[in-house]
Amino acid sequence: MTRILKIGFIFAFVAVVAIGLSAASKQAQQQAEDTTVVQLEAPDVHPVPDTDYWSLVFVFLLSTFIGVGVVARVSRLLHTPLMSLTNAISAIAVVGSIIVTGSDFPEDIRILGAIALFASVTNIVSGFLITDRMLKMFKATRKEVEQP
Amino acid sequence: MTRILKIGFIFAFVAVVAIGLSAASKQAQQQAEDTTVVQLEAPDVHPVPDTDYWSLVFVFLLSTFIGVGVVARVSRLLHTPLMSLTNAISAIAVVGSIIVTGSDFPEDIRILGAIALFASVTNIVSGFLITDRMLKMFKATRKEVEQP
Amino acid sequence: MTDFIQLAYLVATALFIFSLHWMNNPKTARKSVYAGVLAMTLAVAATWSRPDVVHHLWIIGAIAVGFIVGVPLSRVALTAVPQRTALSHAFGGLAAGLVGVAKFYLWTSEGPEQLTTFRVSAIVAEVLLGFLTFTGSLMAAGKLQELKWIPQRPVTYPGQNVVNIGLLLTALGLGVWLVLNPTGPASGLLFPAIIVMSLAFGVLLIIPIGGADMPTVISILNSYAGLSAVAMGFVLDNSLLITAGALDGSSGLILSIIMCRAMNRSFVNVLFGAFGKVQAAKAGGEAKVYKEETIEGAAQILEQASSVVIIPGYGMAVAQAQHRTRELYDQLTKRGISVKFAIHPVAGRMPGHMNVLLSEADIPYTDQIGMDDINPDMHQCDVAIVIGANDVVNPAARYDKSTPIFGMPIIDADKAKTVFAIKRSKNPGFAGIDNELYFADRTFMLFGDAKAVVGDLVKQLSGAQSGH
Amino acid sequence: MTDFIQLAYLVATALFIFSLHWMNNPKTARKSVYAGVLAMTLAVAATWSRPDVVHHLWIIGAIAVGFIVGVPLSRVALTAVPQRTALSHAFGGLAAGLVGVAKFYLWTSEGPEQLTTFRVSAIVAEVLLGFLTFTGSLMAAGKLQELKWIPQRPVTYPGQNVVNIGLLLTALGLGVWLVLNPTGPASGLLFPAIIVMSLAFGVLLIIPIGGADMPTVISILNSYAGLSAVAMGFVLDNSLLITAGALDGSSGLILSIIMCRAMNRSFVNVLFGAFGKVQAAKAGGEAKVYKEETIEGAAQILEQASSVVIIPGYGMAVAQAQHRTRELYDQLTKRGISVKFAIHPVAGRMPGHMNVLLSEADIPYTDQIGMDDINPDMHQCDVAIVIGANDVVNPAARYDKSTPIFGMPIIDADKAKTVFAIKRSKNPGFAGIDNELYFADRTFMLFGDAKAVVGDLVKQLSGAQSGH
Ligand SMILES: NC(=O)c1ccc[n+]([C@@H]2O[C@H](COP(=O)([O-])OP(=O)(O)OC[C@H]3O[C@@H](n4cnc5c(N)ncnc54)[C@H](OP(=O)(O)O)[C@@H]3O)[C@@H](O)[C@H]2O)c1
Ligand SMILES: NC(=O)c1ccc[n+]([C@@H]2O[C@H](COP(=O)([O-])OP(=O)(O)OC[C@H]3O[C@@H](n4cnc5c(N)ncnc54)[C@H](OP(=O)(O)O)[C@@H]3O)[C@@H](O)[C@H]2O)c1
Repeated sequence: MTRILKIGFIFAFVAVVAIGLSAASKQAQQQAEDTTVVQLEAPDVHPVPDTDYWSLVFVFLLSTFIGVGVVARVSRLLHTPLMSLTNAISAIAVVGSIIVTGSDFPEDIRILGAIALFASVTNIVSGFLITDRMLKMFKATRKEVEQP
Repeated sequence: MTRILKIGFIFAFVAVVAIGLSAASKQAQQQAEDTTVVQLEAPDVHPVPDTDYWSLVFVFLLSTFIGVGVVARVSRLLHTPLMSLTNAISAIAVVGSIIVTGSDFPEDIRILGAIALFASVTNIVSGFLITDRMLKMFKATRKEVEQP
Repeated sequence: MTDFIQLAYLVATALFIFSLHWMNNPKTARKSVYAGVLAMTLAVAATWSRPDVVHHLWIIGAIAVGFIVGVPLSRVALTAVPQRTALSHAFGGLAAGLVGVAKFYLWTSEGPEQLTTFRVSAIVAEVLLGFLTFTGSLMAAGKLQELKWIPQRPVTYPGQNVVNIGLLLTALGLGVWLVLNPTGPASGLLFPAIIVMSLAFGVLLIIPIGGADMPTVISILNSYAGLSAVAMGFVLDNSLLITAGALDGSSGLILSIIMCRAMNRSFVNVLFGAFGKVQAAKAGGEAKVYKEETIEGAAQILEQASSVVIIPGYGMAVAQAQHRTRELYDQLTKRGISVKFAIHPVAGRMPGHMNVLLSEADIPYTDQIGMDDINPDMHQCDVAIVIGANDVVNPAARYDKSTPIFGMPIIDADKAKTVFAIKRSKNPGFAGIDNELYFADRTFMLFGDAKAVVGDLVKQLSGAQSGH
Repeated sequence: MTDFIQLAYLVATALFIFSLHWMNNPKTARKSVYAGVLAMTLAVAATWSRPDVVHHLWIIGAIAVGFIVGVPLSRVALTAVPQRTALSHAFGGLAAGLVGVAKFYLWTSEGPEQLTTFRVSAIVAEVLLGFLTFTGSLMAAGKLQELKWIPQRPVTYPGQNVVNIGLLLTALGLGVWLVLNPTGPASGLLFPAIIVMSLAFGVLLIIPIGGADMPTVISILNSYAGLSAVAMGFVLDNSLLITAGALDGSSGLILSIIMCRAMNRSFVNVLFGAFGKVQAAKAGGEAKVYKEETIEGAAQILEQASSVVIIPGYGMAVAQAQHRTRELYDQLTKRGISVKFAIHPVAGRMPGHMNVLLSEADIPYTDQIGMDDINPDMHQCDVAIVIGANDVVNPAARYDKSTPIFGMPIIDADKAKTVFAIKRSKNPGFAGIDNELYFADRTFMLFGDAKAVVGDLVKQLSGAQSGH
């Protein structure tokens, strides 16, 4: 019975929080009439599209959970190759570099992009190659036992 | 050396794929002039905001990875409570139910919402309560050994 | 949506993930419920606070009714947990389906441009999954509750699979049509047709499946309920719904995979195999010779043992014998005998069934050992007591390719020095095959209801002790 | 962006996750690289195919230069892996920073309404993290490469931490100002100021940290490089960048946590503790008495052993003695002696350092046992051979609260029946403290360079055998 009371209490609490949040959000809405709430119901006529940044934040949260879960299970044997592998993966910045280098932007901006692209590709190439080189060394059994 | 060739080959392949995709995407863009690519650079004047559905798909992919990773590690002892816990969690449909019930929609639509809300709350309440009831039973050691 | 609400959803998402994560250990499991309740509370509060949510009385009313129904539903006997779970999936499917319907008509009335391809696809998925989960789970709950007007035995007829799959494909086809012409003249008819077909498919899907296969089916329906919440998330552009739904979906998927693997069967076999029926035919085999043992004799042997393994099965659940089993455990441990429970992944009728019952009877989970961990030690066990288990200790699974359980991993009860098997009759178990363990040299039967037999054993042991 | 591109990004995301997942077992690890290369190829191809990417020659040129530099960078000696990794982080930080700068000036020139609060915040984060990673990692690489013009020893001065943290806070404050007034009159000045401060902070952060602490610092910088990719994802509205960046970020974080735990130190201590310097002062302790053993004697004792555990450390890496060690392993296993390697999590100078070296020398990873798995068996070990390890076998870690390694888990070499310790001198190891293991009754020193000493042992053993 106490549990029912507890849960009932929680839901009463919900109502209070709801009212508070409601007031807060109504105020926030008034402050920024052209935010996404309105966008959902009415056409957005603001010139700059509002990035749906909350989705991106969700993606970040979820990826971090995955990253921690997956990396924590990487074999202790492979921590050195892991460092160079993630190194190569973080060179995904290549995506941004290609856009900046290849788009029809002013030349000084594209030069920045080209340097970034060079740096990223260097990381990709050297990161994957050296990881592979190290991983090739790990063997479960000896091939042949040479005489010294 | 063969590895360098291999990687070189892969990047040549990239270029080919890139050209193909580029053609395809240009065509797709012509077909739907008002898609997001344009939105990024120019204001969107279409009345219905295009849901950023790719972000949602990303969220789905990542959540599934997390779900599989986390559930696979749930203790075998707790598979029955797990079923009722996920049951309660899937009652997150309560979010949609509240929106449909509480918004200023035609009454027949809100009735659908109210039924959905009732169903969801039932699941939340019974799901969490029964999970807790079961989990309370799991003990590492006996409190007292009663005489039969 | 304002940032406040999104932040609340973000926190709720993280809490749901932690909730499932903490289930990896009985020590932290209680935290799971708190995290889940907190997350749900946040989600409800945040949604309620939306400025466009104005009919508060309706919401309070529906929540109140939900509480009134939900609280008693949480107090069912533990044996009724499977049907409660099924009923709950039905509710979940219904909620998802109804929200989909509401959104469809809402957007229709607001104008054709609201029904984008993406939204209509998501609604069709939501409605299809939601309503088939609804009727399918209701049927499953009915079968498990052994309602009279729902046939327990699988109902099959020639061409059944063709009919079922045809129906599903038709519904899907209509869905695609609706996606392509969301505002076409036929859409007013198409949408209800999809709903009806989905409802019908749910019923037809379950009819050919025997009551005993329901646990696996429930898990699959669990997955569908989760996926319909995901679809709702796509409809409402809401990441929290997608994540929570995906967590539920993967949980159902993994549990059904675990069950199928532990039974050495495939999904297809469960859904379309009409397993129970085929086996029922096999049930009547030639009667071989069992050796019986008296309660007194069994008690004596038990007193001599130094290590006892108890292997519970579905029969212990049916007889509600867990409390008597606890008393047996007490009597034996009091004598300094080491007592462990050997738990097969699919002993009973749902995953973890035995663990919940034994824990209910206050048997510490540290003495409930999983199959893989206890098998290597079975040859050192003096007495194995099989309480209402059958298939999970059937050695035929190891070599007899003709049996339906061939290849299923079993608990090696036959390696123990002595085996006592408690069951009521010479009837086979769920898979409908004879169990040669019962004819083995070192096996002695204790026929009778599990609760009565174990009770007698306890009385004998406690009498013997007081007589000392 | 078109659906094609997004689909490619989605697949790439999944592949990156699988890539890290497969690293959980050396058997599947090779697949990791293939999945990673495929994912990266997809990402590059999809991005290149964007209709707004038109300057193909520029891209091809930059990629070509990247290959020309990248391929040789991947062929460095394994001992140079730490500095290569650091250099690579520098490149990653630079790329992120430059893209942030480019995007800022682009949006500035397109008009003030492009610089939304969210975008400017993301750009500031990207630029701050990117450039501090750039200079910080360059410094770290320089220290590890032992470049002459970068001081190896920590450079400290009073109030250093105040200066560093003050600089960081100022840069952050300017960032907040820029976010609030992205197009204000000062913004043309603010943005370059943030860049310069970030570059300076990277240098100042590393100066007070000793060369030997670099591995932990590199891991933290790894995290920062990942986070700057995440920030770029926010700037470009790209989920793939966010996921890949977050994977990298968590990997760096976890590796640095593992290192800190295995050294029983905290992040703060590593970053602001100037560890190496304090210890250097302690180095000169009073000389106790060591027992030495001859190569002949050691070989004789080894021949009598039935189980040998080899404990490699930084000294084996410095001496490049892994191949000789493999020959020793061959000589012993040929005699039917069981030989295992005991690997401490922070033996050497980076996580997994010993495993890579031993695997390079063709020693199967199944014989490379982690600390936690081998310690329970150490008391059954006849001979433990410590090759250039010191802190990781120092029993003082168990009880001496005054030592910097107190509380750090160690390999229980002192439990073996006999210990041979190979090192060049009586100098202490990284932590700068005496090791009482070397004075123990059952320990015998074999002074000399690891490669030479192990080589002599091998020669002695093979000679003894041919003399049989
Ligand atoms: N756990 C799951 O998730 C799950 C899901 C789907 C299917 N299954 C299937 O269910 C089976 C479970 O195996 P199991 O060994 O636990 O059970 P079982 O093979 O069904 O055997 C149960 C035994 O208990 C006896 N019994 C029934 N009521 C009893 C009572 N009141 N007192 C004493 N004995 C009683 C029965 O014999 P009498 O009639 O002679 O008494 C029967 O032999 C497996 O085949 C498994 O594949 C399990
Ligand atoms: N692995 C990581 O990730 C990491 C990261 C940061 C810090 N650390 C720290 O690094 C240390 C690692 O411990 P460790 O036991 O591997 O190494 P250590 O404590 O640094 O000791 C290395 C020993 O090897 C000897 N040595 C050096 N060169 C040699 C040669 N050419 N031939 C033979 N012996 C040689 C040295 O003695 P002589 O000078 O007398 O020859 C020294 O005593 C720990 O303190 C750890 O906290 C590790």
